[in-house]
Amino acid sequence: MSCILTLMTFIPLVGMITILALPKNNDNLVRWTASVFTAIPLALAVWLYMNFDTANPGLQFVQQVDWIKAYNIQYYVGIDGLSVPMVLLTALLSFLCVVASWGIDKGVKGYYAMFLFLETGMIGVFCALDFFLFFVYWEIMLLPMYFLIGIWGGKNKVYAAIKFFLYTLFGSVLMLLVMLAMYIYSEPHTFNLIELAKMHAFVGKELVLFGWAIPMDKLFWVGLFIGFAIKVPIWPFHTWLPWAHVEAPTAVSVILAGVLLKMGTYGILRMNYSILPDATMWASNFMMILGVINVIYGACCAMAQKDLKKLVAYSSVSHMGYVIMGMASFTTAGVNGAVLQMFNHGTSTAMMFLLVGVLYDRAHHRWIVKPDGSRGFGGIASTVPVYTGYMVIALFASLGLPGLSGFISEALVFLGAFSNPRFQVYVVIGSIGIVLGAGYLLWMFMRVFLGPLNEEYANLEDMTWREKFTLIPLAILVIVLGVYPMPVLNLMSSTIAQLLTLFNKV
Amino acid sequence: MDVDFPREIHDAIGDGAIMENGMKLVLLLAQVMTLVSALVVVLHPNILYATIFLLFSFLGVAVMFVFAGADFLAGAQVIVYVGGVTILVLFAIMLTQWLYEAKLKTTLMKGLIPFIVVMGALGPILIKETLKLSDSVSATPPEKMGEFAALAKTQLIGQALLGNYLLPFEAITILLLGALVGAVWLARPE
Amino acid sequence: MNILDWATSLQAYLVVGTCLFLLGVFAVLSRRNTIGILLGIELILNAAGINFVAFSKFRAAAIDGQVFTLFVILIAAAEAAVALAVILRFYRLKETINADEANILRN
Amino acid sequence: MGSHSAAFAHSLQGWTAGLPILGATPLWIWAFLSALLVIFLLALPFGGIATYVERKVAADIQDRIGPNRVGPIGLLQFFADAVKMLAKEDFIPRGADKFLYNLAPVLVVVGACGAFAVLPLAKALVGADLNIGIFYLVAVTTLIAPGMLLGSWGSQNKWSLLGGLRGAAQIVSYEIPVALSILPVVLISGTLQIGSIVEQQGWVWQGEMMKNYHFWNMFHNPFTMFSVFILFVGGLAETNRIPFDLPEAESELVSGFNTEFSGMRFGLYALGEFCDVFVMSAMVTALYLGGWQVPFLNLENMWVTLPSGLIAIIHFSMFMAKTLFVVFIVMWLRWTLPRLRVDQLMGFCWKGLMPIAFFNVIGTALWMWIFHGKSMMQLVMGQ
Amino acid sequence: MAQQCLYIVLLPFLAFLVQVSIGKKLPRHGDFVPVLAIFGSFLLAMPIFMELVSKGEVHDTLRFTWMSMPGAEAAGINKSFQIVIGTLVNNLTAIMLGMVTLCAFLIHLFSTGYMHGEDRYHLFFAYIALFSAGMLGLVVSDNLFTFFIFWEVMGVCSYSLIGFYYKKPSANAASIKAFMTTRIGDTCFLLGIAGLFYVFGTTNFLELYKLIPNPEYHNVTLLGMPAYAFIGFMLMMATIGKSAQLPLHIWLPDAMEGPTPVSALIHAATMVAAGVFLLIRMFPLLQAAEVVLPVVAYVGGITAFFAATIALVQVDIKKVLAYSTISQLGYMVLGVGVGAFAPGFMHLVTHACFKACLFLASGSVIHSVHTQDMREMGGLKSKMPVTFATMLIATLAISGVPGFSGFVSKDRILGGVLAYSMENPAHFILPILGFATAGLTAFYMFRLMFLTFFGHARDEHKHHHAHEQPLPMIIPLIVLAGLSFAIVFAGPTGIESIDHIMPTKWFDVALEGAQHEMGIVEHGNPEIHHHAHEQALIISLIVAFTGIFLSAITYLKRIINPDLVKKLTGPLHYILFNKYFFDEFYIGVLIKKVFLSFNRFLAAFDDMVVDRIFVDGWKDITMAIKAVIAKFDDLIVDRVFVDGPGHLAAVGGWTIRQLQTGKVQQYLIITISMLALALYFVR
Repeated sequence: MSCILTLMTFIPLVGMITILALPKNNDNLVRWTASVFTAIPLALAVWLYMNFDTANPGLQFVQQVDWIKAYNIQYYVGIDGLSVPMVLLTALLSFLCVVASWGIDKGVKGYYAMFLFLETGMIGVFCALDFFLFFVYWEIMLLPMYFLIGIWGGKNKVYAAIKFFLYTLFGSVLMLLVMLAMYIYSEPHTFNLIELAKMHAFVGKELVLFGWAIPMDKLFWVGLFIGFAIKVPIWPFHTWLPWAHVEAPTAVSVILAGVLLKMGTYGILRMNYSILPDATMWASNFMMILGVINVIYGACCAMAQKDLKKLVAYSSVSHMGYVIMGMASFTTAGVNGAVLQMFNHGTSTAMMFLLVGVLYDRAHHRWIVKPDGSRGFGGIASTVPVYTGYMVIALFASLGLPGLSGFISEALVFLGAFSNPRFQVYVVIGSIGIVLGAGYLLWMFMRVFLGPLNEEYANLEDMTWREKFTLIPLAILVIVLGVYPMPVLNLMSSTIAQLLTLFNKV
Repeated sequence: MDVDFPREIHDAIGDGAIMENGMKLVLLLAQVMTLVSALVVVLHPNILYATIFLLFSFLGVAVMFVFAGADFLAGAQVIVYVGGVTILVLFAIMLTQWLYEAKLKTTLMKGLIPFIVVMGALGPILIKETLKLSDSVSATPPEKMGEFAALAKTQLIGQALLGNYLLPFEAITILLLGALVGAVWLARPE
Repeated sequence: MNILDWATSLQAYLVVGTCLFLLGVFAVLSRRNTIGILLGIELILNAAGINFVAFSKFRAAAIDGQVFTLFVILIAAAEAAVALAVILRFYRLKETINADEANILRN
Repeated sequence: MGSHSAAFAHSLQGWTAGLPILGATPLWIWAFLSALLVIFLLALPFGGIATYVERKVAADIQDRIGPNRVGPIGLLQFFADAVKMLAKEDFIPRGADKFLYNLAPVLVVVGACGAFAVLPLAKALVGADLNIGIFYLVAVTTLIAPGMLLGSWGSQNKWSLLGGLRGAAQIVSYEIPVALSILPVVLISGTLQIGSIVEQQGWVWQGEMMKNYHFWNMFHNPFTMFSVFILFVGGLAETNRIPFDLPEAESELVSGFNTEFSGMRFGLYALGEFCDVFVMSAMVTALYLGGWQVPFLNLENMWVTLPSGLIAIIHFSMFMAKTLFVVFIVMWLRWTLPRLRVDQLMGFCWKGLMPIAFFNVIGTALWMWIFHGKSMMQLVMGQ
Repeated sequence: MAQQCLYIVLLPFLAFLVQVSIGKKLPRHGDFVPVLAIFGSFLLAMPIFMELVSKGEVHDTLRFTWMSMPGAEAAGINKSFQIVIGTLVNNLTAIMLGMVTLCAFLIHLFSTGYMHGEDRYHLFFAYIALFSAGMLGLVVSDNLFTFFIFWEVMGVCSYSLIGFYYKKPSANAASIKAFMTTRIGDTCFLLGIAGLFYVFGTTNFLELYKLIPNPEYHNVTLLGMPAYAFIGFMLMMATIGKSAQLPLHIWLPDAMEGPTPVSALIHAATMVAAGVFLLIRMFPLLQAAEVVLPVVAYVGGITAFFAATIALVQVDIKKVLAYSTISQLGYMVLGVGVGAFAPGFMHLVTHACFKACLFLASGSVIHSVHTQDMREMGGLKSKMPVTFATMLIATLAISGVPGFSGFVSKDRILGGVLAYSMENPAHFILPILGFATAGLTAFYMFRLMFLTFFGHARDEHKHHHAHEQPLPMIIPLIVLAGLSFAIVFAGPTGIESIDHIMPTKWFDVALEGAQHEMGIVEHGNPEIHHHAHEQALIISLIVAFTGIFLSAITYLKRIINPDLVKKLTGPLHYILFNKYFFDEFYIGVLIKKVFLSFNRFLAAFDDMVVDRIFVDGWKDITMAIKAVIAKFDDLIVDRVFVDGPGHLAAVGGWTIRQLQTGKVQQYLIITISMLALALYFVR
């Protein structure tokens, strides 16, 4: 079943076409169809998980077909330990988001079609091993996202969508340039990421630009890094994120935070780390500093937010900082922690966004403190106990409470980064983020859920079964991985060990 | 599939032998009908009649096609022209009173200059050229014509359309679609 | 050569085609009614078709001529539809179908 | 194949070969004669008898007796009608366009009767088994549309004109689903020649021939099962039969396009219409219901050798039985269904039949591709 | 035994799961489930404890790999990384297990009475069950990583229980304050663990005990300082956070917003003591680090003294107890800091018992009179005799009256401190702080007793309704009061039946064993030690009785008018009453003025500068360039270069235009004439 990745990638596309062919007015049919077509990749993902050989650090389920032979472009897909957690996460979140979007009743067909298209792009990005193919999927993803935010978003949706689109496109352009340059300067010309990684073709060469001779690998590294940094987002390229998250509909926020952000870090690991290890080593201090800035800056900004969703958005910025820190540490625990954090942040932040969405569906606003200074909610823990229960799980997972998944990855990141003598100072500074993280989340929790009941929300409806259905799997994952993270760690550790050998030679 | 049209016709053509006189008569009559009807089309002041005679002219051409071994074309000619174009024109005329009543007769002056141009200049030259051409063309050997006649034309046309002529064929389909959509859009009510 | 034999010859086809063409041209030039012009154009297209078919049989003994005639027929159909739509439009604009009135492009 | 093309004309020539004068008569005259024969022996009586049968069927359905005065059980009624028509005054309304008024019925009859030339009445009884048979059939029946249109215009009557316009529009529109439901058959048999299409619908128990024969096209694959109904419904509309009889619509348009016609011209119209019904039914029969094929029997390949004349007669009766059954359904429907509105009619054609017909074409093509052209029957029999 | 520990931890945890999921539907809202579970834990813990008491030593471990990541061992920094976790049963564990399970069980029992009829009754039990699981897990952990995990679990339970009355804004503020403050310590703890991983590659206690003396590790540096010192300070910070030491003590008084059993269990007996327990577990490292211990000692000493001064003037009965807790914890830290880790640990255990008793008794009072303000109590002695008696015993214990447990442990700590300062005279301030605190403790504790139980009723209405509590609340009081006697911990009683169960000085024996296991070497001169202990005994007795005496003449006999004292020491009282303005400084200045303003500034910076200027600014620049180019395009490229030739053509065109009649047929005629002409010539 070597075509499983292709299947997973394109079944949602088939779903999209099917949905477009469905009759216009039967919204429920569209919803069910979309669920089915996201459930299939999920089932395949489970199969994938079962059959993934954790001991093998190399690529698995590889499929390699010539695509455009003249330029040596291949349809080359496969997964290793870096990508398999992401593929699983994508399949899971896509399915849950389809269910979570049940309440959307404006342009249902278009919405789901776009959504499925998005899933194709996402899974494709994680599976692609040809730079060209990767880039194609990367751009494919952009378009449905643009429409999903721009059409089904909130008040400032158009601004947010355009901002997201242009910003990301800017990154893509850099990536494209680097891609082409890599193709040109590799011998033989290739887009194949694995081949490029084996070649070490760019070390010691120089590229003359405007009369300056610039070390080629460092130039490429910076170009790629900015491209991915925008997606992560790494400070100071993060400002699209609050806008996009706040304006996007719930499910899209989930995907945005749960999957799209990870593409940036995944890309850095897949491209910068594998292909340009020397330049990565050269830039590691810089990355670490950015990571620390992300952690603290994001947390501080989150503390000042009055909009619940914006708070969660900035918390994503902060949490992605841990990923960068872990990656930059070059230690077993650090990089494992970073990839695990990618997965765990995907689940916990998805829960947060889903929960915020649930609240927004009921109350039609998300203010912690209303712009006029009055409190937005308050004391709703007594009216919606079940909801509060889920929120507590998500919240504590997010702030890194031991026993829930967020802790494991954060702790691994810190342990790992601290074991590298170069970065100990940064770790100490970065650890402030742990305190701040608890601060803004608990403060939010206090203002929204606790205290005297705001009578306006005395009759808030508690969770429906559909909403519970979307949250229960995530909650289970969060708890199980908090107690015993090996099921996910196992997947990646051998691949990461192999990746790290690159840096020991330096 | 070795047959084409009534055995007698391609027997005659296929063998290269003399065609039965009766059949030749039919062909001649068709040619005459074509031309006479065309003359009416050109000259009849009533546009409705002109259209009807156009129909006969088309039928005459169809018969000529049959005799030239193009039976599929003859069918297409009838379907498209008789069943399509003529009906379309008739519809246009009948549905819109003004078209019928607009009896814009060709005045003498209006007709004179074209007459001079066509009959005086273009006509003689073309006829002369045609005659010269038809003499100069070395006709295909009859046996080859026979072979050709014996071929299954429909199949050949089909193969040609999906083979050598695929691009023009597709172009035509797009043109047709475009033309029809355009026509509908043009003729839409205000 | 008697007239019946002549009727089956290439020349007969070509002459009929030419005459049809000339008649069509004459209709196009002299008709004031735009529908009349349309009819003339159909005659011209038919004339072309006859020539194609004739050469297909007598000169080439190949199918290509017929294929082209098929194309001609199809284009004629499209042309008729568009032309009639244009005439309708023209009438709405000018309240007449006199071809001479279609002179917005003058000077 | 094809050895039987124009077999009838050939056999006529053969039979008369020894006779003076007749023996020297060229083949084309025989062909012409045979065509005339078909028309006069088949079309005219059919037209006449059909009127009678229709009235009888109507009466049965409405629980009445129907024609019963002329001849036994009114059997000679159609003769009386014919006589009445012929004897009637040749009347042309004032203000009518004489040329068109005369031309129109002729076009209709030519269109309807011209189609008889290619109907495969039996294996050895075909007017002209053209290799573009079906195409010819479609082409020649289009003549009916201008006929109706011109007749209605010529009679200078607004009801007639309305009827004629409706009729023409209807025929032109429904021609498309009809043509599209002919296509599956063409796809299956790979020829336009009606003779070979019918030939292929035969049944052979065993032997090498088996793979060329796949029983009735109607049962060839699931799509053709729909196709045959589309062809039938489209044909119904093309022949202006109820529930698609809008051009005549007594209650709205008096009698539609033929209001102003009487006497023999009306007779021609009526004849044309009945012939058209017959042609349509014959088309359904030939294309989908196996034509003259006897189900599950191959008369030419049996344990006893039947005389060719007998085979021809059996084939002919088989064909007629099937065709007339279809005709009967047409009549039956007439007294069962109400008439459609114009917009419903057009909507049904363009939004209902067309997409299904397209679907059938594509479906059949896929079937042919996937199952290598085998019919369901062949698949079931494991051939 | 080590396996037994798993069940000890799991039982309350299962009770938590049961309570959270179906607790509400069970009879009595399921309160019996946690009570029985913790009782089960207690029963399981007892054999371990008894084995320690009888044999003087227990030792057992159970280990399994939790996380493992194969490393790229090619070189340098990338070691394989694995976290091995497990349980460790040694002397300290056994004592803690006995203490914790007993306290927890008693407090669970007490709660069934105290919390009866409260909203979210089942959740309360869920939380304290989870808490018990956390505390027990912490106790049995054999490594710092799981130690930290359970440490945090307790933190979150503490958070939930402080904010149990979540509709009260003050409770919420207190809970978040508690969590955040301890979180600061926790973060340092995590860094300390990270440091341990870096230096030793393990956090297993037993392995650490073996590795720490290895000189190879002494030279490792972290952030420019010796690694041991860094780790030691980080762990000290953890203790400061968790055990509410200066300057992170502010959360503990506020934590009294929670229900009183919670205060007893979490904020007096167990959780806050976990910080000290951490120091004791990691004592070898602290000792090896050298610079850390004095700092620890000063932190403890100062905390003890300052908290005691604050407790002098508080009027809220629970606040007094809270500050007393801080103060006593300060004692323990002080003890550890001066190297007297065994007395420190002993004080931990004794304190747990009598402070739990005090809290429960105060809870009983509060439950009875529905107020926490001591000014509204008084004269409850007769109304609540059992409560009074048990609380008196506990008060005597905390005040350091001989014969009670507090005396033994406190005296030993003070002895250790005195010895320490004798050896290092520079630290003379430490014993002064210690003895002063002892006196203050006696004073304010008896002040509490006098105000609450003696004198006349200051609020008749409340006094009238006061009554003795039901049995489930009384039994724990009695048991805990019983444990407040010195004989339990120290020494021959002379009664054979008891001595049979508890051999002489079982505690000291156990601690010696622990000391040996940790590889702690006794520094200093035993002569001085012995001498110091004698002196300390006398001084502490004097200060304790002085405190009690002063308290009695002030609050019982009213010979000294407390109001007069208050007036006389106006500013001092003001400062003390407002707790040295720590809260005001932290919340009002640091958090609200500095930190939140900084956050707002940063958010505004993010929005206005990073987003508006650096990102959206590109839009403006683009727009400006666009405008210029558009003008250029319009005026020059279009007008001159494009339209110019156009105008030329227009002039020419106008002339030719005259030929145009607009009649298509005329054009055609011309065309065809030309065609004919062409044909004529071409031919």
